[in-house]
Amino acid sequence: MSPRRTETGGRIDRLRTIRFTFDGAAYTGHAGDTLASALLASGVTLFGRSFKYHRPRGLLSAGVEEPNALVTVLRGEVREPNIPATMVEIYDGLVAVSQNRTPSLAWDIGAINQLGGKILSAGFYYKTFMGPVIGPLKGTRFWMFCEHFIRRAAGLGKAGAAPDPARYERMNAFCDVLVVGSGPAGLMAAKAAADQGARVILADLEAHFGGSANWSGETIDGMPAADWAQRMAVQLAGNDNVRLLPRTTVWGYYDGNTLAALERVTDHKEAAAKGEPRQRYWAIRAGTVILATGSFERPLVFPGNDRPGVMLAHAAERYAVEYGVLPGQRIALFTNNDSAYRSAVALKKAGAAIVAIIDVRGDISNEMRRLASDAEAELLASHAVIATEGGKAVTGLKVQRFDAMSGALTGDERSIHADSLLMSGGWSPTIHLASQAGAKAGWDPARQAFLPPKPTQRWIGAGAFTGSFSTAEAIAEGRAAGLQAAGGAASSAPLPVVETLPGDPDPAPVFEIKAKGKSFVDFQHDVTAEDVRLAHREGFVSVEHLKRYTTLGMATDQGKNSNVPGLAIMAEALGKPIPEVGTTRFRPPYTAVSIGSLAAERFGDLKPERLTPMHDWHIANGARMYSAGLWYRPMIYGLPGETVEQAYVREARATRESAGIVDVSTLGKIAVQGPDAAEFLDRVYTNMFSTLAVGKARYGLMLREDGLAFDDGTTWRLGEQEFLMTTTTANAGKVMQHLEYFLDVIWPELKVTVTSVTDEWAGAAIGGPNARAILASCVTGTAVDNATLPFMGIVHGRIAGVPVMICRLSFSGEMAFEVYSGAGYGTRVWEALIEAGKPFGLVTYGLEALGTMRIEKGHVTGAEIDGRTTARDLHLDWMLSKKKPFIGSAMMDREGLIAPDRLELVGLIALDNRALNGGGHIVEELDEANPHDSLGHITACCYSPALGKYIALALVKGGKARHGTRAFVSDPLRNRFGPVEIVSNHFYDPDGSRMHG
Amino acid sequence: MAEYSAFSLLKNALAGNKDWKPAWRKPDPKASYDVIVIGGGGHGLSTAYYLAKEHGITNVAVLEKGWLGSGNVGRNTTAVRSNYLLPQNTRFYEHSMKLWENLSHDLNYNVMFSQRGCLNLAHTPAQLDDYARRGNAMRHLGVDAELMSVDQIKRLVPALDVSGSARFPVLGGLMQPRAGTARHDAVAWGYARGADRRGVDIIENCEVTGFLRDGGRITGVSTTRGEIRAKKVALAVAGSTGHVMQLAGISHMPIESHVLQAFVSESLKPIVDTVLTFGMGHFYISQSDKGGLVYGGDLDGYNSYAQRGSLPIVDEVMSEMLALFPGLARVRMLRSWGGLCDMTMDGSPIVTTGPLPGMYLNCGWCYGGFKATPASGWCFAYTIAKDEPHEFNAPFTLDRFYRGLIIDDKGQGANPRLH
Amino acid sequence: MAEPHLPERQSPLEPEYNPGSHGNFEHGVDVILSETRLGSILQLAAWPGEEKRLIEVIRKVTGLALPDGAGGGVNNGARAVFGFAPGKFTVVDEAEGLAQAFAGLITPAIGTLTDLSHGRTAIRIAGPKAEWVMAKFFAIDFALPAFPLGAGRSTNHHDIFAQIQRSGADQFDIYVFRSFARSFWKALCHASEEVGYEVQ
Amino acid sequence: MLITCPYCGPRDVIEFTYQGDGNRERPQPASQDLDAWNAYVYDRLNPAGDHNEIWQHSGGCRAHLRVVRNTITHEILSTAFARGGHKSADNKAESRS
Repeated sequence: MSPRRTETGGRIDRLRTIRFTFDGAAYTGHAGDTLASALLASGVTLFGRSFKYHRPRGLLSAGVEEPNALVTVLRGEVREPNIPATMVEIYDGLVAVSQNRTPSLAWDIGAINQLGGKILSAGFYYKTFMGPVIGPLKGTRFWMFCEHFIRRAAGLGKAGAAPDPARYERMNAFCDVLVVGSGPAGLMAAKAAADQGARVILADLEAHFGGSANWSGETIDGMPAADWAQRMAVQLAGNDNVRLLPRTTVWGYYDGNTLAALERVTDHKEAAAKGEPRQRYWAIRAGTVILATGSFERPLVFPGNDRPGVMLAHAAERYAVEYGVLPGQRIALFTNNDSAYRSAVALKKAGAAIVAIIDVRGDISNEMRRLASDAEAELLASHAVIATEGGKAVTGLKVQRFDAMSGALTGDERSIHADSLLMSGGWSPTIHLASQAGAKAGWDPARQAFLPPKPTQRWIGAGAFTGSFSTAEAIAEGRAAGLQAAGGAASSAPLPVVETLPGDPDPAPVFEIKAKGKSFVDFQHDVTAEDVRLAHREGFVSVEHLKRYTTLGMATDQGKNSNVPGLAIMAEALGKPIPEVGTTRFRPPYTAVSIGSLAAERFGDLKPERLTPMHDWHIANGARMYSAGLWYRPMIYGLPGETVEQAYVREARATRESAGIVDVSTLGKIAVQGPDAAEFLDRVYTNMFSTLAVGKARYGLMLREDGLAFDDGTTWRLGEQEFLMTTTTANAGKVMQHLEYFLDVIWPELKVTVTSVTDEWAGAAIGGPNARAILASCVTGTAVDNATLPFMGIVHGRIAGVPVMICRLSFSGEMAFEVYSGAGYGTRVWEALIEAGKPFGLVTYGLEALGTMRIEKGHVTGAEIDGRTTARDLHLDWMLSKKKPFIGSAMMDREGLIAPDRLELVGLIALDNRALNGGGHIVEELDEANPHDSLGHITACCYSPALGKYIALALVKGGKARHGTRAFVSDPLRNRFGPVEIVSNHFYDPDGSRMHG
Repeated sequence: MAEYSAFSLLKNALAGNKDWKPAWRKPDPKASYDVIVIGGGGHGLSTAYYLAKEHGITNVAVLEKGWLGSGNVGRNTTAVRSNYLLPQNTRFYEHSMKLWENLSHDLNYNVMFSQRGCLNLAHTPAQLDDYARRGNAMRHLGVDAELMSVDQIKRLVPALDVSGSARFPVLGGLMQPRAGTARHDAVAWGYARGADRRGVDIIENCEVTGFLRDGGRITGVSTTRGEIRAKKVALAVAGSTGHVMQLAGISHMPIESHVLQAFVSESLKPIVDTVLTFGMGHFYISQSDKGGLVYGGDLDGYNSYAQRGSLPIVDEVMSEMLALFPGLARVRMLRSWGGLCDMTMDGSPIVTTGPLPGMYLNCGWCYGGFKATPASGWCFAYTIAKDEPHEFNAPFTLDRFYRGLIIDDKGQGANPRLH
Repeated sequence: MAEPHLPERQSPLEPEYNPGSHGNFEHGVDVILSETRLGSILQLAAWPGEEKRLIEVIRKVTGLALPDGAGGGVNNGARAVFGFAPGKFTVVDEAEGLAQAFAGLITPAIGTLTDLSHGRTAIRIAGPKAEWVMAKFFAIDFALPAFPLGAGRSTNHHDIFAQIQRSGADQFDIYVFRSFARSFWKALCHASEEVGYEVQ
Repeated sequence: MLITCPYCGPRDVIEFTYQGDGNRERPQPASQDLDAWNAYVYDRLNPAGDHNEIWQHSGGCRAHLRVVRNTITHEILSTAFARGGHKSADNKAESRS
């Protein structure tokens, strides 16, 4: 016989049929089914293959802890691997496939690994595959050869390469009380807190609120517990101060009572609505958290406990009561505690035959004996299951008399015919979040379970989470927690009345039945009790060594099923109590969370784009854009058919011959204002700024505290107490933080404000022999002649009717001007300049030409100020004032920073007239086969139209002393070798006659 | 103790695996040793191993406050590489690489060093030039490095988004073919077993609570298992260096302790066959033999001894991951954890004699600790045995900061969280 | 010194500014997005101890009386002011030329004035789902008791720095750096699709 | 982690930038005492326990804060504007570590 749907019962909608496929076969289920319940109802028992031995596996559980029934859900090309079938709500058109099997789930060649048996014991791979010490397979080769096959055999599901079209979102939430878990404890807590007026969030990882109430068969306040739960949820939903989050797993408890949760918004739907995210990642800052996360039932460890058809007792109860599915017709139960008896009664009620209850305990209470007889089950006290029978499904089991104290098996084996074996090894509170929050769990010998630690953050526990396994306790603790969290007084009002079957919460301390055969502790990873004992034998006895050596608890269920049984077996081997083996500290996430949900709104949109005011003009006029940090800047304005080199050479040449214009809006700009602004700049820059006249600009250099070069730029004095500082594009943010730090922390007495005004101004640099004439033809309100606007002078005027500020300074080495206007007028001014430049053949140029002209001039940028160079290395020591201290002045002369073998800035000319490459190295002697003894490297290079040569800037040991000597470029990565001449970095117009005009 | 081999595996399997012996003994501490190594992590164990193997010093104790390998050797993302910019680092890490290449044989323990390469992705021409500078620097020191084109990268990692439409398109990359990954725990266990076989006492659950002194000289340690004397006391407690040095009365060090988080996904069939780094952020990824994607990013960015991370870094790392692999959005992150990094003021380590007489210091590994494990122990053992550094660790002094002899691969200055 | 009439400024949002209804609007438009295109956006900063004098100048020039306390602010439709940092205030006006109105009043003894009229872009989000959409970006509490009417906040969404003023019970004005404005606008529109949005 | 900015209120750590050990004293600008400069630039108190730190609320009001924070539990014991003075009143970090 096989599992089947019951005639009645369950919380599914039997009027709605859902169609889906599993491994290509069509199935139907009902609205409210999970993939697990729907397949089980269709008679499917084989759901997956284990990791190592590829053993056939069925459903162990009905919930989030499922280790065996992992599937891949397909949405078109997009794959979602390793999802427990128990957590997939079915929808029309759902496509799911099984994993880790070739060619099919039923016939998997990987099962050959089972023949490896004892060779493939825990950690076997550390002891072999090392290969020969000599010969072609020495070193790592033999291992890598073996590894090739091991990697292909390992792994569970397959991920896809097709980009996920779904939307993910992050939501920031704040509340007074976050309730995690919506069983009776959570519902009571949320209600009590909400009634006090607190802002409450109630989250539950299941689709429906109610937790155990949905399948316990109990009555609360005279109604079925499930109805009571539903009524509570409806009441809560009606409160403005309550947010209900179903299908939401709170997976992380971080510092400051910040919790991370994942809401599965549309995973259960055929399609998302417009703009609706697939999953929503909630970052919740909670005043108080109420942990009402319930508990997990533990498996028992005995031979054959992994055969499909062996299931946790409560899971079977859930399938029957919640989904109307019986896992078998003839059911046996194997238990060390009372809770399985309730399961037996429930399954009997749902229509199954209960063939036996096998209980390891000898003294069984009269109440349990009565339940067994209600279930019409044969009660085998002081017995244990020693084997299961069948192939890919249970057909029967063997039992033997068992002594719970000694673990001894005696007497004759007896076979019992059954198509389903349910087990209950006691219950473990779900303490993961509390453990993440920072403290160590404590072992409770009565409950045989780890109970939550004392809170290290602001949380309160309630219900089974605290080890209070009865619904009545859960209800009382839930209300008390809710009141406490919301700051309300304890209530003496009557609590809802619970009617339930009897049961003692304390199990017998029996975790394993030692009999012949493989007894699984970690189902997914195929860790057996024997593996745990092997780890003990080899000294891997602490809990972390046990986990790491055997991989126990490292599977996708994260040890939710295996943790305590594994510890118990190790404890027995060591002859120590369980807590002395150690407790696992749980870490986020509680259950695996999609990477998409964590990337959230940044999936597909990692970084914003920073655009200059003239961005659209550049695009419309054929610029090829270059991504520089977050900015986009024109690289070249190429003409049809031009290479990059042809384009920049044309742009640079035209600039030097007539005029060129470039967008410099990205330069960092910082307003430095206040009575102490000049004093502040004197401290920040290596050179003087207090002596700068109003209406003038000066080139400045900053060092870091450690004396190395930091940033450079011009700073303009716009008023007695007002400066406009410019920085390099890349360092704008760093310089701003540097200034703020000194003003706030070191020199709070200085009256200076610094404000980022990078975005306030559009900047255009126009340079070349005709630049002044172009400006003169379009600027009103000021002259731009040498007297009015000398080198480093500033004037104010108008272009195209809008105010502009013009500073005569030069990066290109030509007569040049930077024209600044309000950013909203940037394109207008730019276009006016272009128009004015037409008679002069003005070209627009990009970063490549900008770079070319700066290399020709020997100016430094970030490639040379790379955080490792000093002012001296860059021949900027003339800027180091001796009249005043400045940031870095005390540290800049330490021995390592003035050593003679430091890399220094030089120029290079390629003597073979071939292009050089950035990052090529410089050597004295060329050795193409075995390059060695690098002297330094090229920082920037170009074809210089001004010199007609391939040139470069480089940082080279010896620096100036090598001027005029020959060396070689050695660039094995690009196979570029050849002679160069080392020259001064000032290639072009070294005395600056062109820019001074 | 038995050699590990396919044969011993088979023989033991036939005997029901009943005859395997502990990988290392669990001795009680003796009253005194020639050398005490504080810290039973990768570096402490490898130091003890090489003291015994290379210098014949076997009267050695390794003291571990918790369980062996509980620090960063078991918390890292397992990458092994020697692709540094500055020659001091490259030489040292290349020495390490050479030890890695023979480590499984040397230890008779399969540390699963797999030379699947390490590829740094470049996203701008300037970055490609920067990587070329580094790659060429490696080549001039005899270390393997090559540039890869976008097409080659696409073939190597088909799941990678190399489309020009990406926010930061891939323009190429720097590959070190001999780089790769190793099984981190196996490195600790292998060294422990190797040192133990040569007579070293490995003492777990033995926390150092103070230092014994004779005048200015360190002569031993007090521990939770009593006082232990030694001629030489060597510290290999990266992550807790600040704390342990305070026990020795040194309150200030050029080090901050920071948390670095790491992540692993659920097991997948092979999809990433190398170690890959993102150039426009701080993200690196590889795939373990079990199939989990192992990845990480930036430091949390503040002092911590908590081994627990914060949420913003989690989000940042995942965002960068999907910028490279948009097909992995539905893959799930299974575990996260934090390791404590000794972050120095220049991003390079400290392996030196002193700073107190009788003391030897190995710390400041920043992100580089795992890949350094063999060379770190090898050089530290040399330094302890000879009372002077080997040329490979000679640059890694404590006073280099003060003298301006900084080894700053990233050029970030005295800002530990940026290294 | 009255400025001669100035031409209209270019909006950084232009190519992405699409008036009309978008997203899931068939089920109702739950937020309205707009660029308020203010004429003046100023930053005023007082030296420590001079805050009261600065607040008085602001009242004199704008007629807006700042309430006490960090992040306090007020909005009268055409003009608004709010504190965004210790001693620092953002003052805005629909009209251009507010900086000139302050000229001479912010003396060196009081503090500084920085004109950011071009450098910041003002985006308004209004409607019953405004808080919901804002919560997708910023890790601050937008509930009315936590973020009262008129109040200002400085915060960020990753690389994008933002000052936010609550200008209505379900209305927020967001000030972002101009160079980031288009990216932020696109993200804001994208995030609003779920609830249905209209661009005005 | 949440840090309570004295101006902005409690904010997520994502809005803050760490500026390190807050016990360091910068020598006078003209000081030639290289040891003092070295100590300031390179040496850090790095306690396992309460620590005086400087943080900038870079994603908010941009003020620098003096924060006393426990490096083991990440609990924040106090925050104040850095401008307010040189050290937090009760220099717990030094007394406890």
